[in-house]
Amino acid sequence: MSEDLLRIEGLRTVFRTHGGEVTAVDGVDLSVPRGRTLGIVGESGCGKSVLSLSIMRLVAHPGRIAAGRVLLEGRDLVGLSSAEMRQVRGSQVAMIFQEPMTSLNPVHTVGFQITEAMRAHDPRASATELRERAIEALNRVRIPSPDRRFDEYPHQLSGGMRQRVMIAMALACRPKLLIADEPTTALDVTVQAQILDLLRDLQAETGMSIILITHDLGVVAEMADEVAVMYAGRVVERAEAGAIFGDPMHPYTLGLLGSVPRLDEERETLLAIDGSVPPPFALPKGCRFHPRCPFAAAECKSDQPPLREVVSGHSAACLRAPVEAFAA
Amino acid sequence: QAANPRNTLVILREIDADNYDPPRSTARGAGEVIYMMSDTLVALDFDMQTVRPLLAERWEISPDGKTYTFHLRRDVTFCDGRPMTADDVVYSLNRFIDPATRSPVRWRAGPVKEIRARDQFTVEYELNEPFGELLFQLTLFFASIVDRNSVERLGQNFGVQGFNGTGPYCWASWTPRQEMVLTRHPTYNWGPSGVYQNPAPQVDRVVWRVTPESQTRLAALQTGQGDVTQYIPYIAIQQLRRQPNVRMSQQENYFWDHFMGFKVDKPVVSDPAVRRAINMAVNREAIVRATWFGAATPADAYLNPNVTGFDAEAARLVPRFDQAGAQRVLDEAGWRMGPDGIRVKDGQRATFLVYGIQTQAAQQYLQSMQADLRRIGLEMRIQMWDATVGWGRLATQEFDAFVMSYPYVTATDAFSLYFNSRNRPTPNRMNWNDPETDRALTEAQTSVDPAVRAAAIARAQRIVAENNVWFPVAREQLWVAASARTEGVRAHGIYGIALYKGLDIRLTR
Amino acid sequence: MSATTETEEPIAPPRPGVLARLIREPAAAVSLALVTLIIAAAVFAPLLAPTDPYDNDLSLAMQPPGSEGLPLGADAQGRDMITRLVYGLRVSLLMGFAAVLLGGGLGALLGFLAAFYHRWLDGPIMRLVDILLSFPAILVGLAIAAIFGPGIFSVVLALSVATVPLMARIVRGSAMVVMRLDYIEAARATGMTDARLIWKHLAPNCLSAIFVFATLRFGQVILLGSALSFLGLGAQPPVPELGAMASEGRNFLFFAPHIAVVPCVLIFIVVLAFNVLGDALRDALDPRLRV
Amino acid sequence: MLRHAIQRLILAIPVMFGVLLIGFLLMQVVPTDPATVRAGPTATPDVIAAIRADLGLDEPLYKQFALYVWRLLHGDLGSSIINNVPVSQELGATIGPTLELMFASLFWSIPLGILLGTLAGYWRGSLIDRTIMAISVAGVSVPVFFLGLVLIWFVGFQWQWLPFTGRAGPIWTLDGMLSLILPAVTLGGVFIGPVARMTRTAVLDVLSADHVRTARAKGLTERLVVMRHALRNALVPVITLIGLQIGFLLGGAVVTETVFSWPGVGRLAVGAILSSDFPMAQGTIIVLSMGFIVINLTVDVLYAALDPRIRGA
Amino acid sequence: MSETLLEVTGLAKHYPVRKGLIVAKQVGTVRAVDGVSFSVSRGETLALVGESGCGKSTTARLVLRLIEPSAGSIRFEGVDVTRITGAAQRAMRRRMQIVFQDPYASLNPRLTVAETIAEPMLVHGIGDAAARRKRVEELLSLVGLRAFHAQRYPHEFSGGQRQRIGIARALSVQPDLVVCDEPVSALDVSIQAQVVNLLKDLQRRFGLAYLFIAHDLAVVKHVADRVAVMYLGQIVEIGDKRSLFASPRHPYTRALLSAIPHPDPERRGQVKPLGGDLPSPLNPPPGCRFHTRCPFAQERCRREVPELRRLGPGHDAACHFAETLPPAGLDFTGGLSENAAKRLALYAKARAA
Ligand SMILES: Nc1ncnc2c1ncn2[C@@H]1O[C@H](COP(=O)(O)OP(=O)(O)OP(=O)(O)O)[C@@H](O)[C@H]1O
Ligand SMILES: Nc1ncnc2c1ncn2[C@@H]1O[C@H](COP(=O)(O)OP(=O)(O)OP(=O)(O)O)[C@@H](O)[C@H]1O
Ligand SMILES: [Mg+2]
Ligand SMILES: [Mg+2]
Repeated sequence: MSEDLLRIEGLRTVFRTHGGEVTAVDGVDLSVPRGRTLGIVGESGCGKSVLSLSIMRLVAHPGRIAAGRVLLEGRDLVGLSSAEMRQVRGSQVAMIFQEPMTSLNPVHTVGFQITEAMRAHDPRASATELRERAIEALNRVRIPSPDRRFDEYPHQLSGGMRQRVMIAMALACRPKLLIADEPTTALDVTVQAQILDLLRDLQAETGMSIILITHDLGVVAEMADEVAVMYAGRVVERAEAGAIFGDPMHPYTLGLLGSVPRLDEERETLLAIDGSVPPPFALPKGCRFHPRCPFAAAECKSDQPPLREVVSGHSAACLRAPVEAFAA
Repeated sequence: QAANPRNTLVILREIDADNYDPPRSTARGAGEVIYMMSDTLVALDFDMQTVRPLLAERWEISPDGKTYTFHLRRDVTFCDGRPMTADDVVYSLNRFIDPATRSPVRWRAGPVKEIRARDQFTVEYELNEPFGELLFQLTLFFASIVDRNSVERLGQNFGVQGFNGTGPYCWASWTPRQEMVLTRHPTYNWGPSGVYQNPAPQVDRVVWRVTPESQTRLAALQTGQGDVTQYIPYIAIQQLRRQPNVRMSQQENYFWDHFMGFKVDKPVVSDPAVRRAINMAVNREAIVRATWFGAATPADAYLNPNVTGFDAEAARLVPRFDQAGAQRVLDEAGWRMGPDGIRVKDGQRATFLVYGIQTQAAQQYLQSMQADLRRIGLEMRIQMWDATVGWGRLATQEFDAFVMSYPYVTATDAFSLYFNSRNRPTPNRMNWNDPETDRALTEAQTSVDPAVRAAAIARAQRIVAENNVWFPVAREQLWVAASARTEGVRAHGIYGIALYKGLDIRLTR
Repeated sequence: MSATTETEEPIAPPRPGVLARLIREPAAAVSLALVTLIIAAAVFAPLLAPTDPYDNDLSLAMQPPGSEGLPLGADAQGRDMITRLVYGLRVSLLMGFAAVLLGGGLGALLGFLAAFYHRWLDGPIMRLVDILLSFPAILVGLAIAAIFGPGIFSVVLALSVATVPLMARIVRGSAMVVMRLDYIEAARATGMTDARLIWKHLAPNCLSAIFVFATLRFGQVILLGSALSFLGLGAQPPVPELGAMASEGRNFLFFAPHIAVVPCVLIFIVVLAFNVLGDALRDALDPRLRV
Repeated sequence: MLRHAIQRLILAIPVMFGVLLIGFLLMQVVPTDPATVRAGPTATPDVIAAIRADLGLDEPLYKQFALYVWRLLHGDLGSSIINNVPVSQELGATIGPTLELMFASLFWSIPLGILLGTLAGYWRGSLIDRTIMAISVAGVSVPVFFLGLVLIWFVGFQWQWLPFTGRAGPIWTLDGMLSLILPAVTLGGVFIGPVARMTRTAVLDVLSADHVRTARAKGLTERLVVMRHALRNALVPVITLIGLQIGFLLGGAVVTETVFSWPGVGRLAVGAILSSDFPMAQGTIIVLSMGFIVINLTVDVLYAALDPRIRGA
Repeated sequence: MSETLLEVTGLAKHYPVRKGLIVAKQVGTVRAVDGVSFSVSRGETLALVGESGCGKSTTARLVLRLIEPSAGSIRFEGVDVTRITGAAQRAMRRRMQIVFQDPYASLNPRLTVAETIAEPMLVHGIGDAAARRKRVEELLSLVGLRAFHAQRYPHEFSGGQRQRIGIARALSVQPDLVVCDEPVSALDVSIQAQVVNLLKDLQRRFGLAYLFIAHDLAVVKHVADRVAVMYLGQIVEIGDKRSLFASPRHPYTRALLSAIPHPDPERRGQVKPLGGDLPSPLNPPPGCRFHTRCPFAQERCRREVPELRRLGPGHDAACHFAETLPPAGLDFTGGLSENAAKRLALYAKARAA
């Protein structure tokens, strides 16, 4: 398709802890095309949130970006001054978070928080104008009677409603890229469906790109154009959505697919992955998945597999992909 | 640095009094102010001996010593401007001795038969029997003359919410425990001649400020936040004498003694041997130095040698410091050392409880005594009380010994107060009940012959000293410190009060 | 059957113990050492003190620090300051321990009851706590001294009383959080008695809150006790108690400052040590800060 | 808002009643008989009996309490048994200076404490944080009287900069203001520590909250993030804790008043208790704890003003 | 399979909402659970699904009598457990155990794994110390942990391992019924699969009955025999798994099913959101509680409360128009792509090896 809006190259984010430095995101390369949705899946702790915060340069102390570039339309965000970065946040890249309950400030009205985002990037706008724009934004995210909600506090809204306020706030300045970090994980399926529907409509309306982070393969399949699968801080597989589900390469992706119970299929036992995700301070040498991988061979224990294109447009970080070649 | 306004004299003191009604308060803190707000018939000179005219310009004593006739000044007015007459004097003195007033020191007025006004300016004071002390007693502030109308108007609140006297200064306001403000009595010019150079007050306003912290008081004086104080930490006296910005004044004729009294009918201390041993075991010299830092003399006798009626022979009966001797006395009396270092006799541990009014000096010397007594196997337990509660406590029989300090004028004054059996339980808190002593005291008070009086009081002193009813501690000195801008401050010391009428005090800045 | 096998891997690294986490911070390590030292000094006072705490030598009165044989000088009675300090420490710590133990114990009990029998007891207990809380510690001290007369007993009683509502609040707060956790329900589902439930499941999990508060409170209690002594309501002479010593010494502040300053500094060090330890404990026990 | 305030006020009534009751009972268990204190050292039993009847001490306890509350509601707190001055009069004279002292100490210590705490929380782990925290922990550990004496010694005595004995006048006069400085510095000095520490903890909590991350993601400046989102939210717990710490401040005020001869309620209370002046002691204790309740009430209302979640409920 | 183990009828839990200061007036009632009836047979899994706040956990706690019901009866093997107390209740507790959602909150951090697992036995006086120790070892290996884990503390375990410990604790007293309150919701998919497999395995081996609470219909479809769908404190549909998934009769069940995104991009866009939010249980709508969000709602739904009606063998629903609703239009066909299925088979083979 068209050229990429965002390119991430060799991004590495580390945390200083008492036990030494911990690498949460380790050499991630990704790209997000204009107007499209990149889904990032992976289990808890694999570095999805840290990755998204790194893009926004919001990784809090004691974390820092140790290496890599984050190019937004060719401009490296990592090198920007903090004032320049502030200009980017909210107006070019916006973000919504997993917990709609805590992501809004409980002591300010919803309207104040939305107008605040607008004012930050348009200091000259008048109060009435801001109010109008905020009400319009609330309207856009399909909040009923927005002018009444404008003066309400977050605790007076339901979870789904709050998440919509978050979206309205994020889209207040019409960003080019929206990062949604598990926007529906805390919500019920019915509300999740509403939010996903809304995001899709808004994307069609504004042409923005979306990075959608989730651990739910169903959500990815529903929303993403491209998918990256993360494991222990690294991208292990990357392809168009159809290819990931139709032609999974990496044993971890396979394991995930086998683990989810499906409505469209019945199996006596689920195909689970043995063991669990290694914590970032106890990463195995070689391929990080090898202790849990049924296909692991000797070289997997020593060599870190690079993300390589196995078939065109479909990369996997596995020495033994596709697995049928090695299954004997 | 805020200096006080010109013509306002700030006097610093340690504690406030509970009220300022002359007959109802015995506190030195009350007397300090009452002396400035009112006058007595007669005044006491700085020599502590000579009685001078004040409201009475002269007086006569009948030959039988029973009737005193006072001739009053005619120019005296109260603060509210009303002239003072004999009626006021009679009213005030009768109020003092009236049982309804409940004055704790009523006896100081002597065995009164009648006090009456002969005419507008003459008062007759008639006694049932002679009372050689009377004039001395009438110099004390309890016998101050106050305005009858004010007393009747204010009732219980006289001296609390207001006051009206003939003194050099007048009541302006009182904030209890904080501050008392007096203003100059404009027409006052009847100050006791011969005592003060100037018969009229020199300062416009006097502020009595309560500053309980001793170091604060000291610092306040040195920084000019206060002008005068007699409540100087003892430790500071020597140093202040060398300070150029502070003027020190001492009263040499000052009788204010500290002592410990034993309840002679309580276990342990009822044993004369124990009392004697205590007298021998305590290193008086050392504890007085450590407590008063040279501002007091060790009391090696029951009375000050300079006081009228002092008996040197009795003084020799007070044991000297001799720790080994004290041990011996106790051993001989059958007090054996117990396993915990405390002696025991017939199952009775040698322990006794001492009560005292909380003062820094008492706390200091009691601890020292405690350590000394421990060395000879006596345990002394200390319980200190705040002044307001303490006096009540000291009237009980809960304790075995007590410490106290007191002012006196003569030997007879002091001994009659404490050793008369009629004065049990207070002020004779020792429960000293000896007919021989009583007889000697009566004779000393009532005999018209000075030689007989002297012999009688000497006898009383010897009896008491032989029995070691007290442990005399120290004779305190009186010092007043004044800031550089204050002139004419001279320590007086009547009833322990340094400023007395404060007439000569001037402010230069 | 693969579902019932677990691959060989301890998932969390061996977590450093509370102690290990404590001593990682230099300030905390120092405070822990100091607290240990302070307690040891108090316990072994008779061995450490060069002289008898009640024996005086008036000829040495107010000797300044550094005089011969008196590294910290002597007090107004000529008693060795070091002796007085270690014994004073003993009395002060004992006072603090007694108050924190008594008041804290009762407060903790109230807190547990209020949280556990929330329906019936929470209201009454918390109103009582509110009332108690309305009497600041110094006031309680004043009132109790008025009743029982000044002395250590009064101080301990007052400080205990003043500790009760605070501890009750802390414990209730933390117990309410624990009560909402599933393991309490799980334990209840096994059918155990309330007493066992409180003792085995509720109380141990509130311990860290209790412990942190107790250390912090301990410092405060020492400070309050010394303030009461300063006002003349605390320990009576010649009992050595740090606050009482400072109070006695203040009469000589301009002449022999060490008599007041040295006990004050010791109070300061003790309270500081317990405060820092309490803070460090809080950090070490804070689950959010766990690695 | 107003509703909330009224609710809190109503809730405070039983607490106030409890305080009254305890204040009353406390003085009943005192072993000293007020009548003997008033009667003085030389009283006879019949005098004491008369005084007992006068003071109503022969009535049953509940009647005495009812009478006490009844009189209290009419502004009558009884009179000092030592000098017969109405307690309310003494309280009236001393409450002003105490309020002055408390107000002046809070006036500088709370803003400064909050500022320091915010700085420390924001730069967590830095040298600034460590310095501020060291100072505030030290501040919490200094005995009030020690701080006061040290200030007197240096500022008042050695350098002679400021007066330190008593109150030279009301706060609006220059002399009054000057004489207030040292006591207020002393009392406030020991309060900064707790405020700074509480603020730091609260700010830390809030800074790690999701909504602060949201605020940053909007592109707000750090100043706005800290002021509007961190500090504003942190104030809620800080204010509550400050309310609780007021008791501590009251205690400090008692000591400070003694050290500086400040004519306040605290010193009156100490004096009254030491001298077994029961009505006075009772009055001061009740007034001080009522003050505490009122302050906490204010805090509660403030709390609601700051936190809409509470306002709504 | 047919012997009824647990029978719940008309179970209700109402929480009074009080307002007022001194005298708290009751101003309303939260109808957390409002007349729920179901039964669980020996060895069977009944799943309870529904949106957050619909009363699933409350039902679970009621069944275990951790809270007292406001109305209704709970019969365990025919005995009404709402009436028993004391020893009988303790004995009953042995037969019913619970597994919780949050693996971090459900274990007492101060107890070792061995103590945690042995405690129910201790409380019920089963065996001596040695016997209990042996049993703990057995249980550990049963849930896939090692004997050396016994002396460790919960914080040393991962979420999945903790959930296993919780299961071991529940099994220690050999219960007949285990109430699982969202036992896998907090777990990662890979771990979730492990635990689901373990639960099914244990059921097979010990003939356990589960009351399995979940909100993920896919998981439910995998583990349950029968499914009950809850909405606002009431069961709106209950039935055999196959029949319920094949032909859901209640509009809410349909809405739930159609809101689930499938892990299959081919079928993207089929997700149909249900409008509106769950109403507050404090103020449930009159008539049919679902009418505010129901696309088929009619006047009657606003007035009349629909009863749970038998619509087919073992399949009940509470909708006035259950028979006349248009076809659900749900499409569950598809499954894994060929390539993926092939590789998964390889994966399974390699893993088993
Ligand atoms: N402040 C921190 N200090 C140390 N390590 C951290 C910190 N924040 C995150 N990490 C580490 O970074 C790793 C990635 O965390 P991240 O939050 O990105 O995971 P995630 O994929 O978003 O998981 P989830 O699905 O639970 O949100 C984690 O393993 C975590 O241990
Ligand atoms: N103690 C209580 N007091 C008042 N209301 C309560 C109480 N406990 C639960 N509720 C209410 O009862 C309703 C049902 O709660 P319950 O916990 O059973 O829901 P749930 O279906 O388990 O939800 P989730 O999926 O979020 O766990 C909720 O609306 C809740 O607010
Ligand atoms: Mg995340
Ligand atoms: Mg639940």
